[in-house]
Amino acid sequence: MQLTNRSKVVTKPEMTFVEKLYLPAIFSGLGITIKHLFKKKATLKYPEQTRQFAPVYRGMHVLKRDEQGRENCTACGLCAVSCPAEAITMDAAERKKGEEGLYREEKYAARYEINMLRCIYCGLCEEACPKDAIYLTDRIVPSEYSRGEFVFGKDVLVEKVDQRIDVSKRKKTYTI
Amino acid sequence: MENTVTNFDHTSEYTTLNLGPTHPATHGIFQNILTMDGEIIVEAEQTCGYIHRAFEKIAEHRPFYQITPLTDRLNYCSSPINNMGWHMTVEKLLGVQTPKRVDYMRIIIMELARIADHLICNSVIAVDCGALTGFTYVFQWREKIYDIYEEICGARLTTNVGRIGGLERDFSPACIAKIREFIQEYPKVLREFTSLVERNRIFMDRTVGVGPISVERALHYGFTGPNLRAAGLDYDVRVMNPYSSYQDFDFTIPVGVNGDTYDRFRVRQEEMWESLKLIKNALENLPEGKFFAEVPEFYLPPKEEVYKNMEALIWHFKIVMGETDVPVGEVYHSVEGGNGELGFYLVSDGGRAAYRLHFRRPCFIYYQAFPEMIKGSTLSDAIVTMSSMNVIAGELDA
Amino acid sequence: MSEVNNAYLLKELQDQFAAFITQVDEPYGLLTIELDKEQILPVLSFLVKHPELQMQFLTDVCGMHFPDNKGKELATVYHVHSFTKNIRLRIKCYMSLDAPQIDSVTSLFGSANWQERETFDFFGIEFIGHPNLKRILNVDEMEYFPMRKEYPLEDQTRTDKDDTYFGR
Amino acid sequence: MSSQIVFYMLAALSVLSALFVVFSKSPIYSVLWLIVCFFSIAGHYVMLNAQFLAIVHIIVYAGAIMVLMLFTVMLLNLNKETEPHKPAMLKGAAIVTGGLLMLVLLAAMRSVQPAPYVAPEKADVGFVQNVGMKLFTDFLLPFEMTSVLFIAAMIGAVVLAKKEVHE
Amino acid sequence: MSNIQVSPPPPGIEGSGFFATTFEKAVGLARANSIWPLPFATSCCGIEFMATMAANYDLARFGSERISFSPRQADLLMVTGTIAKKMGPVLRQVYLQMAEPRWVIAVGACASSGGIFDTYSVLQGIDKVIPVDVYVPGCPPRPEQLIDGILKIQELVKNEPLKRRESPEYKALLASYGIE
Amino acid sequence: MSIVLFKAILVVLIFLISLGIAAYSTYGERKIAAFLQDRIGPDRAGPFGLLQPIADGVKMFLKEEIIPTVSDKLLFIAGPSMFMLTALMTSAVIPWGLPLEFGGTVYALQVADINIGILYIMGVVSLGVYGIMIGGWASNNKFALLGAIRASSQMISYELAMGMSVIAVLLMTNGSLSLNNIVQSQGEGKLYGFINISGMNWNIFYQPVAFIIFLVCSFAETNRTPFDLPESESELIGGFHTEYSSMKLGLYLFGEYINMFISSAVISCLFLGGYNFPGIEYLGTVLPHNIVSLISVAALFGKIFFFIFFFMWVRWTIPRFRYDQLMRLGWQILMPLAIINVLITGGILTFFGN
Amino acid sequence: MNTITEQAHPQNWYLILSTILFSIGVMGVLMRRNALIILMCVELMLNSVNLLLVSFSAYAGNTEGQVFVFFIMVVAAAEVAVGLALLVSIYRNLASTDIDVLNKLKW
Repeated sequence: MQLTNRSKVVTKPEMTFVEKLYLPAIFSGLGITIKHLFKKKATLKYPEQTRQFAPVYRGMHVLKRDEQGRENCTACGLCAVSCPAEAITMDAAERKKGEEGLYREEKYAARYEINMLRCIYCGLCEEACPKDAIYLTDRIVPSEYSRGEFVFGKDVLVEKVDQRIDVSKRKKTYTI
Repeated sequence: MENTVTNFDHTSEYTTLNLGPTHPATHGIFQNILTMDGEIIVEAEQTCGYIHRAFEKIAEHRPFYQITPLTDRLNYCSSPINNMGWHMTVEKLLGVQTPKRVDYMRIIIMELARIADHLICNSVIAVDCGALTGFTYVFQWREKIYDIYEEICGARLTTNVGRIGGLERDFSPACIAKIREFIQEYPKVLREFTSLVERNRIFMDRTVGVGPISVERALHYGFTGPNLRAAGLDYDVRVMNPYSSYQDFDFTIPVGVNGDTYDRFRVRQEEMWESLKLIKNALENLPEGKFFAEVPEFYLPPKEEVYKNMEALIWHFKIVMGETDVPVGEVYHSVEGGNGELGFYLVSDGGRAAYRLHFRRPCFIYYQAFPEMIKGSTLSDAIVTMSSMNVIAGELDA
Repeated sequence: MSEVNNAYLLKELQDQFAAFITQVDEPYGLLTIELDKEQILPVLSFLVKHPELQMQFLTDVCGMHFPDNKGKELATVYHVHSFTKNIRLRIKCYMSLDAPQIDSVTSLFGSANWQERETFDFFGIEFIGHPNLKRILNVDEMEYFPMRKEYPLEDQTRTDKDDTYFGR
Repeated sequence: MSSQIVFYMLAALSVLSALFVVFSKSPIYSVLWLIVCFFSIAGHYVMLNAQFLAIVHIIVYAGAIMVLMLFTVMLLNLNKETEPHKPAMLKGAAIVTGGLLMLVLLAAMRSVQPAPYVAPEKADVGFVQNVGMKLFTDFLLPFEMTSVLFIAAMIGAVVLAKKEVHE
Repeated sequence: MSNIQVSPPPPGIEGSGFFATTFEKAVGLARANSIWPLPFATSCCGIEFMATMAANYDLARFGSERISFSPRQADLLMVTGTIAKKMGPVLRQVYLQMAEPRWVIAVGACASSGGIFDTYSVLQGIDKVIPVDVYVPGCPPRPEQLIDGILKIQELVKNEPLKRRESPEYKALLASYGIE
Repeated sequence: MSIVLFKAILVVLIFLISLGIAAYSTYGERKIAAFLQDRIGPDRAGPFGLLQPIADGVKMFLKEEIIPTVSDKLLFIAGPSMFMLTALMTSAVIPWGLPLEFGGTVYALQVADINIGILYIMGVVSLGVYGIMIGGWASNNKFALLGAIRASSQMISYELAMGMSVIAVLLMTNGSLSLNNIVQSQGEGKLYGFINISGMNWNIFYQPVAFIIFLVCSFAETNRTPFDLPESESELIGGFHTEYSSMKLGLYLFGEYINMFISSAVISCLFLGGYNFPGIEYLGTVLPHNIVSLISVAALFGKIFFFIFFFMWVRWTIPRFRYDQLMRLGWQILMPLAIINVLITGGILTFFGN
Repeated sequence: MNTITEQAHPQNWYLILSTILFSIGVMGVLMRRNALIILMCVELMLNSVNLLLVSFSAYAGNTEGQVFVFFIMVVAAAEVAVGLALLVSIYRNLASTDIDVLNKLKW
């Protein structure tokens, strides 16, 4: 049965006499493998060498601060809503007087936790964030011995004032 | 492997062998209970559901855009195809027309995924035949595909690439360079892999005539994709019901004759070449334009707009919260997945989540034919047949 | 010979089974009919044997649950496809929750076997004449049909999640 | 003197292992004990200057025949549980009969005066060359006959073991 | 055995964890460099495990390329992928069949916590049925993360006292999972 | 130094060398596999991963021994022991080099120069299957049993072709079954009667077919790819050693490498002139005898290492056979080929003389 | 090994040993019901005869005895092959190797 005129039979199960002899194919195979013996190895010696990830790589999250070092997050909860794994939990709090240097908006996340074991690093929270606050980075989340250590709080997630994480390359460009 | 105690039924000379759920050849988890007469399989019965994750139930509770990560995990060897299939289903429901550029980019991504999928399948056939080295050669190039994905979307395997209405970002120059490098270099590797196994008599003896299925039986069992084409029927969703501008491209559909393992292997090999051609064509003819369709109800506005523009912010909130209006209706859309016709049957009641979403998983449907295909052959044949059918547990159980 | 399209298909079906087709629709170009559930086997075998249509490929079988649709709570949806004419048809058969029974189509399509088992597993729709109707994806001991709308999605045994934060 | 000790040890081993063959509960142990017994007999052969025969004995018996036996035991999965047993009375009777036979034979042997030891003409009686020479000159016809026997046995075995196709 | 009297250790520093003797260190080092994994590959993470085995990341460097599918021979159970409730007992069975000392690594979100699949059919973390030594996050984790996990396990193996597997704490841990 | 003491030292030395080579073959296997596959292989245990075998050994020794409750305990332990025993026994008749000479006494570098050396090897090899069969059966596991059955039938079948191919070689060497004689005869005379390179009169030049058959059969006898059906990972998990853990598994794995070592040695002795190397006579005239002996030992080991490498090289290149194809190859191709080879060799020797 | 030693013990010893082995074989044949073990006992009996023949050959200083052993081995091998084939086919039909089950000529 033929449905289109674009089909082409590609299989040829009959063997020629030479192919039936086993040895030619075996020797050509041996030739290929021995060539690889002398080739440069493809292996990355991981813990010693590391690899540049793509700038858009979706690794561990970061909660950004703005230029003045204030937290961007306003605890709107969009990231938590958009998370298919329901890994983000947060408690919002009103910014008090005198905290303007800490939080950019009037509301902020008093508690912001991501369960890194639940997280599937899909990047939807990053997309959902209307406040330029949460980004995934090209850092990888280290493995741990116990399950409890994977609930990352603000102490880990919020970037340090003196150790900014550059996410400029992940920002989308909408060149039209 | 479970501790299988030899208990012979003395009334018959058959033994029962549990292949799986964690047998090395099952590549994923499903079980085959084989009734064997020595090395010959007399009867086989499969059990699946060992990684049933209730996709369809989850889909009823999540907004549309959150289904994409789920589809990643269907056939995880070629997740982008699933992603795209899902996006196109929703676009069909919404009546969105995507720009050509999106279509072409999607084709590039999907065909890369097809190569990755077939590559795993074929190298695993070789591994199950005992030739392990070819696997490592081609896997280096699968790694390159991963690199390309990483450049496109930021993940390697479970890509979550694309959005409803387009792609989430444009191809970066680095990405295009990587694709070009791939097109350039990959043929060499594929040729090397081919010459390592394809015409080797040991390999051919292991695969020719093994696990054959006729077109009639294949159709009866709902085969699609490379496995059906290996049986000789040139059914390809890309040609029959073109989606994503596949009609713009000319490519041949490789078909087999006997539907045996060797034919499946060959068809997949050739499809990789065709995919390569498609990628090349699509990349050369990549039109200029936007990488998303004009659907403010579904495609997130640019971030800069959101920060500044109130209207964009409202749309943004609505989309993320899943509060935009969705037409009521039902739609079936299928794409040519790595293993065959991957269908999405979506019933929408206008709510934020699908009322019902059913995945037509090709693996799940054609794996039923396995007992018939291996009856009377040896254990080794069964294993090679299984890997050549490319049963992906994630897709099997959903 | 008229061109094979949805209209032709519908006409052919109406000629034979007009009394049993309760509703006809064409969402997104795919002819959809609602069929009396008793007639599923005759209709499908008619389609398979039809010389012109040759709808020999059963694409998909799935179940559906409409808890508010009294008397027609459950549905089985069939997608059939004719490769030669490249035309698809969707058939829906509704049934009540009290008697969720429908004829099995395994005699026509081998591919229906597992799909019907899956539907049984998810919705509890019993397929009469199915060779081996038992649960396929879930554990055999499961006592309910998880895809019905009244059952929750979430696992209740998890420890690292607090539902109060996810008010869904 | 040392050769006597060796003889005693080998003899004890062969008798004991032979007894184990008969009295083992599980067939697989019987097979293994028989292999031990064959090894001890091969040891006797070596002591009797028949090295070639000893090694052939090992190759043929231990290497082929007993592997076949073991193979059958495994294939049929004969083990302790499936081992049929005769009633104790019959067993006793068998032991008595065997014992009596042994007594009679031993009594008969006692009076036998074997020919005195003759030193062989050549020192290497048991070596390949001599056995081969004998085999291919004086015993050529019987030797060829054995090959016919072998063929017959092979064909017979294949025919017997081949499964009838039940139609 | 002999008439050598074993003098009691000085008070306060007895117990597992202390007294990692040189011998123990050597053994730990040897074990750490010869971890044979049993890839309990169920889904996506399994593919990433394959990638880790393949040329680009080469798990062999850590002495772990001899993957042994027989649980008897494996040292490390790598649960890579979703474990459904149907699979739970099988996983447990495999764990029981492994010979001591054995380690378990839960690779990826699904194995560690159920991940995205908070559903009726998925086990919410394999630590519900077997004890887990190392969790590797990610869905699926990249090979780098997998190797990190293996390195973590190696660290654990290196510092494990020989007696740990006979200690009451360990027995109690197993007992809490209803093993033995 | 008495001969007995020397022999004792030699035996111990050979055992140690066998074990050492087997241990480092595992390392070699992993490294070679890695290199053939564009990988690096073990490199973190010691410099270049050289301590890898030691790490494996220590780990295995200290791993828990599991004897399945349903298995036959005695046989379960006997299996690997027998496998190891038979693997080590073969080395007794291999001439490792030219004899050494100390103070006028000649010390042959061979444990026992028995006049039926080849037959001895065949005999011991044929016993090798017991270890696998018993182990596989005692495990009481279906995969193990299948592996054991495959192993036994495969080894019996290939022994025949192997023996037949050896016969052709034996015809070449005036019918002596002593390995020492066979090796010596390859060091004398001219190649094809006219090429005069001392120590190059190797059997491989006269018996290429027998060489290939023997090589293939030794692959089968050592259960290496493409004949590794008894333990094929993708089909039988571990085959006959599926249920084994700790050092009992170690014995099986070790035994396999020792088998490989020994069969490489046998191949070298039978076909590649053993310890002979080109120019051996010339070196004998310029260097002290004992030095030449040591060089000859090195030559033999060089050949052995090449074959071990070859074994590994093939393993990482070729797919494996199916059970019935393996049987067909053994009985329908190799067997007739070997017989025809014997007939042709015999005919040539009869009609054209030596 | 190349030196032949004067046989240190009289040939009677071999006679007695062979007799004992033979009797054990007979006993086994009579005692056991498993056809396979009976076959093995027959092998044992054949081997006791072999031993005797070799000893005669050694003590008489000629090779004929060994040649006969050779023939006996051939016969034994043939016997085992056919015997086991029979056994397997019997087992297939009766699922037993008990000779008492074989008391009927047809099944």
